[in-house]
Amino acid sequence: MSEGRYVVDIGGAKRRVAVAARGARWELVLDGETHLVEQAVLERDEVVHLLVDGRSYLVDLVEKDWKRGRFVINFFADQIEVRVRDELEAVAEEITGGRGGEESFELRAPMPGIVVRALAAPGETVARGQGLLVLEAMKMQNELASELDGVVQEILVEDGQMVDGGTVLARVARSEPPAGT
Amino acid sequence: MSEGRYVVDIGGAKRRVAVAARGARWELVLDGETHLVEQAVLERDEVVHLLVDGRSYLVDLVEKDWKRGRFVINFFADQIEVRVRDELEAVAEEITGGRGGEESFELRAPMPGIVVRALAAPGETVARGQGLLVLEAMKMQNELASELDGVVQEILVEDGQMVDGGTVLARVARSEPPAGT
Amino acid sequence: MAALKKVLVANRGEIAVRVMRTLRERRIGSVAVFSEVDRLAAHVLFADEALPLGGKTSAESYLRIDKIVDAARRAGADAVHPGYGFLSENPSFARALTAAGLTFVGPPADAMEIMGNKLKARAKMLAAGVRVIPGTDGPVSDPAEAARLAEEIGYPVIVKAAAGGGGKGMRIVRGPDQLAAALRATGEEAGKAFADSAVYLEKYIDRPRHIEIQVMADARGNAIHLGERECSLQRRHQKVVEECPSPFVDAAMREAMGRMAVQAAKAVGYVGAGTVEFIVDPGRDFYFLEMNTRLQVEHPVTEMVTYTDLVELQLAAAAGEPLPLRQEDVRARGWAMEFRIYAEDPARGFLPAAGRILRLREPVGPGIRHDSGIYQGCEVSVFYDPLLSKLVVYGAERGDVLERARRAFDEFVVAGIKTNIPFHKWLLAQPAFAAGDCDTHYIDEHFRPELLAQDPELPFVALVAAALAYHQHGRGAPAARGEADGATSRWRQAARREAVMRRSTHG
Amino acid sequence: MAALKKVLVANRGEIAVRVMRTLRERRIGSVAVFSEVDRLAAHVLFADEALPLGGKTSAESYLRIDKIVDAARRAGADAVHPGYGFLSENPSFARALTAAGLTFVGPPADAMEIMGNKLKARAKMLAAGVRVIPGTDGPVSDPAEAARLAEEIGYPVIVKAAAGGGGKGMRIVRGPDQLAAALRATGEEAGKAFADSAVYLEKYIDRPRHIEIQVMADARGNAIHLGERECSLQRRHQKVVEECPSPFVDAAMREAMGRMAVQAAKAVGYVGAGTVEFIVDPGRDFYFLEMNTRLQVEHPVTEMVTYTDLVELQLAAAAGEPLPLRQEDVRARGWAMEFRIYAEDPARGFLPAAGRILRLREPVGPGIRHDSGIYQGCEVSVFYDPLLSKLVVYGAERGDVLERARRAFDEFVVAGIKTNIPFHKWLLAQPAFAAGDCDTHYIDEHFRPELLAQDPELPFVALVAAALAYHQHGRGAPAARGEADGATSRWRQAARREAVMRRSTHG
Repeated sequence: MSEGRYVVDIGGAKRRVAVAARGARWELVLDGETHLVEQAVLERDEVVHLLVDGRSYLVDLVEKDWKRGRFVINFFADQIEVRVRDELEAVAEEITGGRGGEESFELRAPMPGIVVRALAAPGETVARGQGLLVLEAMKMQNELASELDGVVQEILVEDGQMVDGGTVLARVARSEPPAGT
Repeated sequence: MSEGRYVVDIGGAKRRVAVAARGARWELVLDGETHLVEQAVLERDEVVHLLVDGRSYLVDLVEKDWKRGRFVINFFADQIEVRVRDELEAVAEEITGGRGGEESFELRAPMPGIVVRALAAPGETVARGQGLLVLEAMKMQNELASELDGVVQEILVEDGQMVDGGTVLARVARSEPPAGT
Repeated sequence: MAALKKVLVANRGEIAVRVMRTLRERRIGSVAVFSEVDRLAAHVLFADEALPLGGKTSAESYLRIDKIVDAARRAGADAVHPGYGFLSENPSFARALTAAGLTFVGPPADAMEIMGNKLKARAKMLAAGVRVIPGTDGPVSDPAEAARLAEEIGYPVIVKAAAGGGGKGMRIVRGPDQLAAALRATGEEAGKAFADSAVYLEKYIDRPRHIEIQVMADARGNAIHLGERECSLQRRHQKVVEECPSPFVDAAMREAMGRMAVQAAKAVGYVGAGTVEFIVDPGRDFYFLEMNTRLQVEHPVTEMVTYTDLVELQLAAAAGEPLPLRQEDVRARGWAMEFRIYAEDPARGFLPAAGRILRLREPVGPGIRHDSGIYQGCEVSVFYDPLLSKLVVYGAERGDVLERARRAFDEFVVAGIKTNIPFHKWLLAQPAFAAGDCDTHYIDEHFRPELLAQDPELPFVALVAAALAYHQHGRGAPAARGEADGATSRWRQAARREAVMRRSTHG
Repeated sequence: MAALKKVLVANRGEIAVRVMRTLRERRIGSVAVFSEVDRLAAHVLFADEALPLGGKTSAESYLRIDKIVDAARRAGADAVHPGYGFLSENPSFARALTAAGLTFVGPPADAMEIMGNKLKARAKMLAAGVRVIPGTDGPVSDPAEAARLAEEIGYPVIVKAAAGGGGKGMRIVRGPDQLAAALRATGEEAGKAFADSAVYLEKYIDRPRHIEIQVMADARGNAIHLGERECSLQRRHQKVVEECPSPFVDAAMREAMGRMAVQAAKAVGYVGAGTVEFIVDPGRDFYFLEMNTRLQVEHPVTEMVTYTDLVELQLAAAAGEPLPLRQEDVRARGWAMEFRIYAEDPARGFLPAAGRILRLREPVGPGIRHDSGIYQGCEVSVFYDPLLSKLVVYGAERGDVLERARRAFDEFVVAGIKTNIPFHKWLLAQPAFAAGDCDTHYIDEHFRPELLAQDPELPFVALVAAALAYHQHGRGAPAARGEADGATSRWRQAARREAVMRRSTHG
């Protein structure tokens, strides 16, 4: 029975997922909710049919980067980018302050959306994982977090502003980790 | 400029084809007639588009046995089996009496058809390549030949008879090759 | 009865998908059920939700009333659409659903029961003044009595063994002089074959046509008909092509048949969509044959010509709504034909075919509706009916439809399994078919496998394709020499890159 | 003129394929031409024959009269169908074909020439009694003269720079007090922008509708109309959805517009299929705008409602045959809508998209006609119009069509390139569109990219799919650890076997 725990970045949000085999099915625990998933492959690496709690979904895996855990998933006429990491790896990233030795962090809009509000102001000290701003996209509000412990240098957008995917929204400069960790 | 000469078994007939590259096109000489072919690949090993003397054909390669040169080709709702051999190899087979050391040859209908007439009678001596009977299939009359030098043992069908693909039509027993070859 | 919110479709294949399309248009949730074999069947992929029934055979899955009622309950469906076949004409199924508080999208169980029994149906129709095929209503043994009855019925008559069926134990009698001998011979034969020598008489219809009338009734006593379908083109009693209107039926006949069909439906308190089948003799006399108490396979030809959605009308009737159409609102326009696409090999006695559909390119464009239960890459199993899809072609005139159908088959690509497409191509080339002049015997009398024409260009095209492929990649290929085994997968990886390159260097 | 035997289609994409379908139905050979980029385009695969034109851009290929005439000669074609766009409204092309002894499937060059020139067309229409938009027939400079003319035309009027275009150099004037200032300002602006300060006046239509009439004429002086098409839904003057009939047009208006359209066609000696475009004000007054001397993109909605094949009628007209329909034979039934599917990203200002279509699942079933120029695996290039296909939806009533269209988009899968499908989904959710109540400004005024709704289930579904895929095959996968690089191709090879196995062990 293979099991795994992952951190998934999707739509600007970070979700925790546990996957465990249950016979020929899979059990997914997502933010405390359990889903029973039956997966069937139409074309391996390309087309997958899922029955999630009995609901039927035909999904195309348009782009796959197995090493980095980066996928682009197509569902009807919509696409979305997903990044999956092992939880241990994600924790390791947290310990090293994320993104290894990078000295600054640029918060980018993961997709087009509307800036709902900033959660931090320039000059403010933020911890890794702390929300920098809220972006509304796909009718959902997503809190976008800093990936560094640091100081907010700039908030580059205004509340209510419409932004394209990829737009830089804010910058955080690294603060030195406390000695001893 | 790669060139090749092949013997092709199709629909019970044996055709000789020469293939030569002509820039990005191919020149095929088939029974003395020259065709200019432009080939474009939609899905390699699967789907090929051909412009043969300007005529447009979309062809599916349903089965491929590259080593033995055996293909099943689909064109709209029809399929046909094709066997391609290097001419040298075919000639070598001729010299050794075809099909290596086999002692007898069963002529099988390569597809469903109607027996038009037998060309040889039991007891008759035939040479390899000599016609044994004529089968009408796909609106074409095809002469089916012996693959052995030998003696006709049986003609198992009658004129006008409808036969399935794979039906044994005649048997030829090997005669010893003349000494010295 | 409240509007439906979620409907379980107790079927598979093209009809399940077709029903779900209407459900989706009407914003009703759709629930599929599937056997083990059908995990990746088209209807499972299409549905909003899907529940496994387990089992492989129909008897273990789609025919299991208990499993389907349970699935409907679990899914929270409020109704079940049975499609055609399987449980669609099973009164016990309808009753089990009702008992479970679920709506059956079909007629009342009692109506199904009567129409499902030939003797009961005949009696009921006779009582309702519906014209049934003349015959004795019970066994006949006395030759004098038989002679009198045969006179009454009118020659030719057919002597049938009461216990017979499937064409066995019957004799056609064309005049009084043959009757006694036929009675004796059929009786003896029946005694031997069925251990029951009882025989009866029925009018024999020479060169019959099979024409049916679509009816639709609501739960408030309203019933209408939606014209006829010509279903005479059959192969061993299996319909293969249907059309609407029938080239054989004129307005007066349509009106008369329609009226009689509505009469039949009303006589059994029918609700929903049903089809009254008639046998028609060459002199245009028609007789009630049976009533199919479900949606027919061939319902799309009626839809195309009458601008209706019969599944939508079924759902409305099941929800207790009044018929949205009066008889005078039903107007036909144009012509439609349905060609059933079966997984079978017409060159080998229509042997059912199974396997994976490796390539599928479906005809589209003007005047084409393809109701399909397959997709490229799907498996066609041996467990169920070999009907893959229905090619429905329509246009202004019958002649347009025939040309369009020919065009549609000329762009239809199926690789990997055998289908009856070559048979349809043969049929479209027959003058009798083009003239609309085929009775129910036509195919069995005229079709022979050797008449199937392969595409005349096939051998040439295949030769060119194979020779080029082998030249480039086969054993003898200059580029591939010595690497034949591993080559295939490398080529596959390189296919995309190379295809792009070719396109920019060729041409 | 003899019946046509082989026709070259001087176009690409969906229209080339659509024309070839009719050619095939009429047993006429089809010849495609293609640019270097289009070696594997859908129309090349579909045609009986295909000839390369060379070149990549339109100017190097599909717009080259010499190359196309040469190709038609080499192929032995007897006629050329131009489709729409490209050379379809180019009188020189028609003349070059005639000079080469080839039939042009279109109107006489002279008719095209007149209709291709706004001033000539206006004069001709005025002379023929066709109602054109009121305005001055030449430049106006004197304010008093302008005031008199504006009174005559009726306010609001629009002051336009004679040399202007594309929305530049124009001012709306709603009353006499604003006129002098507007004349002065527009003249100055025009002088700067176009080095020509001449201005003229035209009636300004507030909240106009764009409605067009399909006409068809033979070479014997007969002309009919086939009703209207509503084309008001435009994005920056680009039509995106068309329908037939128009929800705005009643029988009397249809009759009046149709009569005027036939009048316009007859005035220029028109032959074949043409479209007379009208601008319609909210008070239902309509004015001749222009005549398109070719088949329109949106012709299918007329075909679905009138049961005609406009390409067939074009071919008959080109062959010199008389019109097979009289005006009274044209009867409309039902409702049809066309949704243009473009390769463009509605979330980013409708930026044209290009790339490979990795996955394509097209809507089918009842009431759907998909005229497509794409297939799964094809490349969409940046060189030509981004129109990929046209989803034509039809049914008995407009409401049915809207629900069916929603259903169709709910089963439409396109992966690999961006399309405007999300835009159509937005449009279908707008009450004004559902009510048939949109003028030509509607989209530009109401659409904003942030209103596009992704499928609400997308993030959840994508998360589940990605997490499972990564769990099984990604870097951390128990089964794949240490073999991440080579794994993909092995999985691919094993896919078929495993899919089969899974199916028999699951569910």
